[in-house]
Amino acid sequence: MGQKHVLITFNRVPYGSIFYTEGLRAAVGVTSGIDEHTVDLLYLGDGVNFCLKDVDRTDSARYLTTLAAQDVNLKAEKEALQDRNIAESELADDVEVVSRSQALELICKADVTIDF
Amino acid sequence: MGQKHVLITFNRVPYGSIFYTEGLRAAVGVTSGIDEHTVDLLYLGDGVNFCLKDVDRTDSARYLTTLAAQDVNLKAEKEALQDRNIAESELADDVEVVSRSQALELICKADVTIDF
Amino acid sequence: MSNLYLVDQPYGGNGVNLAVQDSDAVVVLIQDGVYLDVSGLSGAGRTVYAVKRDVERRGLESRVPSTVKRIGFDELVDLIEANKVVNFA
Amino acid sequence: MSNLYLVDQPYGGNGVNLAVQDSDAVVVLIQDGVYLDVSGLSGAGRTVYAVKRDVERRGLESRVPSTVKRIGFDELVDLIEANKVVNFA
Amino acid sequence: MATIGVLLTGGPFQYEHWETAVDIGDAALAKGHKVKYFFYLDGVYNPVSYQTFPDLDVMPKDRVQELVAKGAEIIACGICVNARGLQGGKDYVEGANVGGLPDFAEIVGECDRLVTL
Amino acid sequence: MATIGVLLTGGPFQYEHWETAVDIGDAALAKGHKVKYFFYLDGVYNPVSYQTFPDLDVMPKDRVQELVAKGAEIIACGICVNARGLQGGKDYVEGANVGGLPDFAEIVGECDRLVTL
Repeated sequence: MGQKHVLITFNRVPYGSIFYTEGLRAAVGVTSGIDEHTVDLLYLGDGVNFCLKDVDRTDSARYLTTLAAQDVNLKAEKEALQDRNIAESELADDVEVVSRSQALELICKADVTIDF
Repeated sequence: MGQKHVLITFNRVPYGSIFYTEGLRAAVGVTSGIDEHTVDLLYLGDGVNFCLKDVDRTDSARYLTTLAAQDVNLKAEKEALQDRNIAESELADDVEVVSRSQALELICKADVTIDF
Repeated sequence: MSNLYLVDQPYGGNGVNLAVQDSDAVVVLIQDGVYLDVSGLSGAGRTVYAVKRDVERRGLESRVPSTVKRIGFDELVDLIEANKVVNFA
Repeated sequence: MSNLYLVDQPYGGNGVNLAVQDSDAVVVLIQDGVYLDVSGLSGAGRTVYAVKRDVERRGLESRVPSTVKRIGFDELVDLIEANKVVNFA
Repeated sequence: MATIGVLLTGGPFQYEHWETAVDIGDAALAKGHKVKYFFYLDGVYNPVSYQTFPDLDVMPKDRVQELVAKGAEIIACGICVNARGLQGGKDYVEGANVGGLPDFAEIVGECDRLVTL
Repeated sequence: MATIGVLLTGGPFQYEHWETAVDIGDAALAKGHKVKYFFYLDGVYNPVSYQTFPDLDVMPKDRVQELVAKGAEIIACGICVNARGLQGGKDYVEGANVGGLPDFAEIVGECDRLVTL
């Protein structure tokens, strides 16, 4: 037993499957256990599409609100955004852009990783 | 009611999901009804990986045997093979290579299409 | 009666490749199909539709080109009735 | 203790991209991950493994480079025990 | 008026094919078309009647039941049903029936259009 | 001896994640490791005990039961179970239990390694 730092990666576009929102539900669940694990949320590859500001967050808002209260924001990989021609101005306010090197640092910092 | 010509396309690599074999089961099912529909099997995109001669056909052999008895072979799109650097010499004997234009003719000839 | 390509991911690209060469093709993007690059289709003169709800949910209103006509299920059913459906969804 | 990237499709490419830059990376291809192009990984000097059964079922013995070491689940478990698992499967 | 066949291979929840399949059926029935569904592979999970989720009023099985009420025909692949442990569809919503691929072959023969999701 | 946690989000049949998850568990148990599974999303379909398929002797639920017999711990997400109409896992093979995300958080805390499939 013990507190761990968990990196959760999101790799799929939103809406064709439920991973984009059920991954957030898992993030809330992981942080609210008695061990009080901490999490980072990292959007990679097609996953960065969730970070667009106009994405409908009806299903995910409550999880994001809970996570934001723990100072957990959304980190989107810069290279993935560039590959998809997504400008930073198109992203939601709670999204932080990180480089691939920074993404790698998040992996190294994490005790465990989970992918959705 | 009435006999139809059905084009079944296979679009996914074998083994990560069951579509490669359950699609063949459906092909057998469609051709053995009272209407005696006829089918073409067309492998497109990643689906052409099923046409490699060394693919394990344990799960699919009986469906392929049934279909072969009705003179149904496997048609693989040439452009998809080329994109994946798959040479014709790597393909199984029951595979016929067709061009994208011929694939399009199969679509035009079909009364209905099904994708797996 | 044209060929109506119903296109979703992950393998909708196979349908797009065919529709580019099919002078009789009409394409409808459904679900994650709205993420597909359709510039080749538009360039080849094909009419491309997208399910409005699927574009909106994903926040893609400004990213899916305006040449792609947004439709509801009502119009989608009319297209299905009027054409031969080529499934890539 | 290295970072052990467990890589499958459809989004294993995200793991490969990171592992190429991660000098402490070891990569294991599982299931459809064996279809991935790993030349970048080998070129960067990373050790790449593939689950033998997954390569064989798909008939890829001659297509997955011989630099990719085939392993069974027994060896996979040893790798999991000895390293930090980075999941992309 | 046309007969539209729908082959659904996706289950509820995980992937959203089921939702498009239902939305197309709803719209088609509203226009007076006949709609016949064949649920294949994970598609057979959709009509299980005990689905419940906190805060969700309408579950996939409710949408299936509405389709039946509006006149849609629904047949699920029995081999797929039993493979998944659903015991011949004993917990299916009313009107969702269990059959086999011959039923699908019949839908293919009857339909003017076939949509696969 | 290590404790290996496994998060499985894939169901039986349609995709093959379940098989890799079981194969890793089998191999780990044979080496004397502890293995703890959390079944999430479609992963909760795996332990349904009535699975049958012509010509197949071993079904996914049999593999799950073998894991339990060899000492693996199995907990399924109750919200996912009920969403899918599985009524609290009443038809689960023996030893496959229903819990919730707090159980997964505990597995995360306990495990030396976490594999997600």
